[in-house]
Amino acid sequence: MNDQELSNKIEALLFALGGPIARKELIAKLTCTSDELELAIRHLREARSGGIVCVDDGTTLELRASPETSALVEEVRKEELSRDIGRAGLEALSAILYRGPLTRSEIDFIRGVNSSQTLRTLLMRGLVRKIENPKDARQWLYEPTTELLSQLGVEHRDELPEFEIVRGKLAELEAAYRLKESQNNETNA
Amino acid sequence: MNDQELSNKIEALLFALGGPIARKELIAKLTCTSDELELAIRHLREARSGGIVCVDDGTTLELRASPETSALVEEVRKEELSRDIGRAGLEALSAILYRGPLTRSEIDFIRGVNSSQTLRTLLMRGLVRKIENPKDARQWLYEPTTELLSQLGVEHRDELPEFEIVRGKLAELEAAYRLKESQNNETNA
Amino acid sequence: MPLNVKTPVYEGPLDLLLELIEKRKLLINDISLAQVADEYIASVNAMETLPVGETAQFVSLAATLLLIKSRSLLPNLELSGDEERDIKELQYRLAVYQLLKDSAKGLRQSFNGPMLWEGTPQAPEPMFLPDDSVTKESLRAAAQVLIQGFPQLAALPKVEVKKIMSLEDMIESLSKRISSAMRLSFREFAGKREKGEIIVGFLALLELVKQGIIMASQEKEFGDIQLQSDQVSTPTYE
Repeated sequence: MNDQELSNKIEALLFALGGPIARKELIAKLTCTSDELELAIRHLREARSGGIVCVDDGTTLELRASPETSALVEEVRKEELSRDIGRAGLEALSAILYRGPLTRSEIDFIRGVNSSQTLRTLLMRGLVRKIENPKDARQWLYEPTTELLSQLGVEHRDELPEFEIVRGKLAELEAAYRLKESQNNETNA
Repeated sequence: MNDQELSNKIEALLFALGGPIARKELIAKLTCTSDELELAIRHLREARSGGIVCVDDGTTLELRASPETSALVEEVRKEELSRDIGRAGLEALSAILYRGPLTRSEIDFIRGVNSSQTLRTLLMRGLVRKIENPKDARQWLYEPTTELLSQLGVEHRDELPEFEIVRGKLAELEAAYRLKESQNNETNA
Repeated sequence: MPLNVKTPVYEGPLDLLLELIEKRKLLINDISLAQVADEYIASVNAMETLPVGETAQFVSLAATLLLIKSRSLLPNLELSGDEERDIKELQYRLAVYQLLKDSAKGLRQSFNGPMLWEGTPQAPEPMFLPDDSVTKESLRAAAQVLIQGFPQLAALPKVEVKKIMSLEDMIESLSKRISSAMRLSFREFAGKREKGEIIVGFLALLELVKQGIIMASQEKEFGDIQLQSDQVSTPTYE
C-alpha cells in the first residue's frame, strides 16, 4: 500500500467513524507499521487545505471543519437547530413515542419515506436517543428522551393522548400488511 | 469571496452538518449566486481525490467515503446496509436514472406495469425522492438521491454504466417516434 | 386435474413480449411482432393468475399484436389511425423498455460493487432543544396522519375467467373485420366452439391464411378463396 492509498484510507475511516481515532487503533485497522502511518498522516495533513482539516494531538487524529469556516458552521448549525422540526419531525417523533422503540427502517416503513435526515435532527436536538437493539447489534433502536417526556408533561409515554388506542391501531395495520404480504408471496410462488 | 474560499465553505458545511444539502439551501446560507455555487462545486469535485468524495445528484450534494475505501469502512462500521433490490425496483431505478426525472405514470408507461408499490419501497429506502412537477402540480416527479448514487458507488449519474450511450439512444428513439407520430397526424388530418 | 407447471414470472406484458422476441434473437419490428403474437397469447392463457390491474394491459397488448399479425397476413386490412398509433407506440415502448431493462442489469452489478459510505458527523455536546410545535396534541395529530397513510398492500386477486372473456371479445370484433377483408366468415370457420378454443381456432385460421396469402389477394378476380391451392406461395417475410 503506498502513501496516498494509506492516507486516503485514514481519511475515510476518520470520516466514516466520526470523532477522534488513536494512532494505535489506526495501525490495527489498517495493518500497517507505525512509520508507514506517520508518513501517510504527514501526507494527509499536507494535502488537506480545504474546508476540512486533520487535527493531530500527538496520540489521536480527528477531522474537523477548518478554523476559517468555524464561524459559518456554528451559525448554520444554530439556525438549523432553532428551526421547527416540521411535519416530518412530528411524524417520526409520534411513531417513536406511540410505537417505539423502533429501528430506522421501521420508522421508514411506517412513514413511507426515508427518515434518516429527520432522525439526525431529532437526535441533535436531544428529543430522541439511540439505544442498542438487543435483537440485532447492527441496528439501532430509537426511543424518546426523558427530557422530551417531561417537556410534554408526562412521566411515561402511556400517558400520551389515547396511547393504547393509537398503539393498538398501528400494530393492527402493520399485522394486516404483513399478512397480505405473505399471502401475495404465496400467490406468486 | 473567491472560488477556493466558497468551495472550502461548502465542504465544511457538508462535513459538519452531515448528510445531503440542497443547492438552494447552500445558496441561501452562503449568500452567493447560482453561478458562483456551480463554479465552486466544480472546483470542490476536482480538488477531492482522497478518502472523501462529493456526491452530486443534480439537486443536492453530500460527502461520502471514496469507493476505494468501501471495503475497509464496511468492516469497521457496525451498521448493516442491505442493497438487495428486486427486478421491479431495478427497472424503475434504471428508468429514473437514465431517463428521469419521471412521473409515476411515465414509469408505468415504460415498464408496462403499475409501479406504485415499487416506488413506495424506493422512497422508503431513500433511493429516490418526490419533487414537484413544474409542468403539472398534480403529479410528482421522481428523481435519484445522493443515497442512490452512493449505493451505486458513483459521484454523479453520468458515471453510471454506459450513461451517455443509453441517453443518446433514448433520445434517438424518442425523436423517431415523435416524427412518426406527427406524420401520422398529418395523414389523418 | 391440478397442473403444477412452473410458469416464469414476468414483470408485465412488455417484459413477456420482449422475452419472446429476444429468445428468437429478433429485432423489434412489425415482422418479429407478428411472429411472436401466437406465443404471446398462448403464454398469457397459460398464466394461472394475473393481477387485476394488469389484465387489461396484457389483453390490450394482445389486441395490438393480433392487429400486427393480421395486417402482415392480409395487406388489404385497413387499420384506423388509432390502431396505427397503437402499433407505433408499442414498438417505441418495447425499444425503450429493452434499453432500460439492459441498463437495470448494469445497475445490479453496480449495487454489488463498492459503495460510498456516509460519514458520522461529530456529536455536539448533549443538549435539549425543544420545539414549541411539539405538544401532546400535535403528536396525537401526527399519529393520525401515520394511521391514515399507513401502507396498504392490495391483494392479488385471481381473474383467469375474466381474462379469457376479454381476450375473446377482442378477437371476435377483430375477426369480423378480418372476415370482411377476406370474405370468409370466421363464425363459419370456428363454428360453435368453447370460448378458449375460439382463440386457438382464430390463430389456426390465421395460419391457414398465411399459407394462402396470395390467394387472398386474388380474391376479387376469382371471387372465392381457395385455402388449399396449388398456387400457395410462402410468405415473403420469412
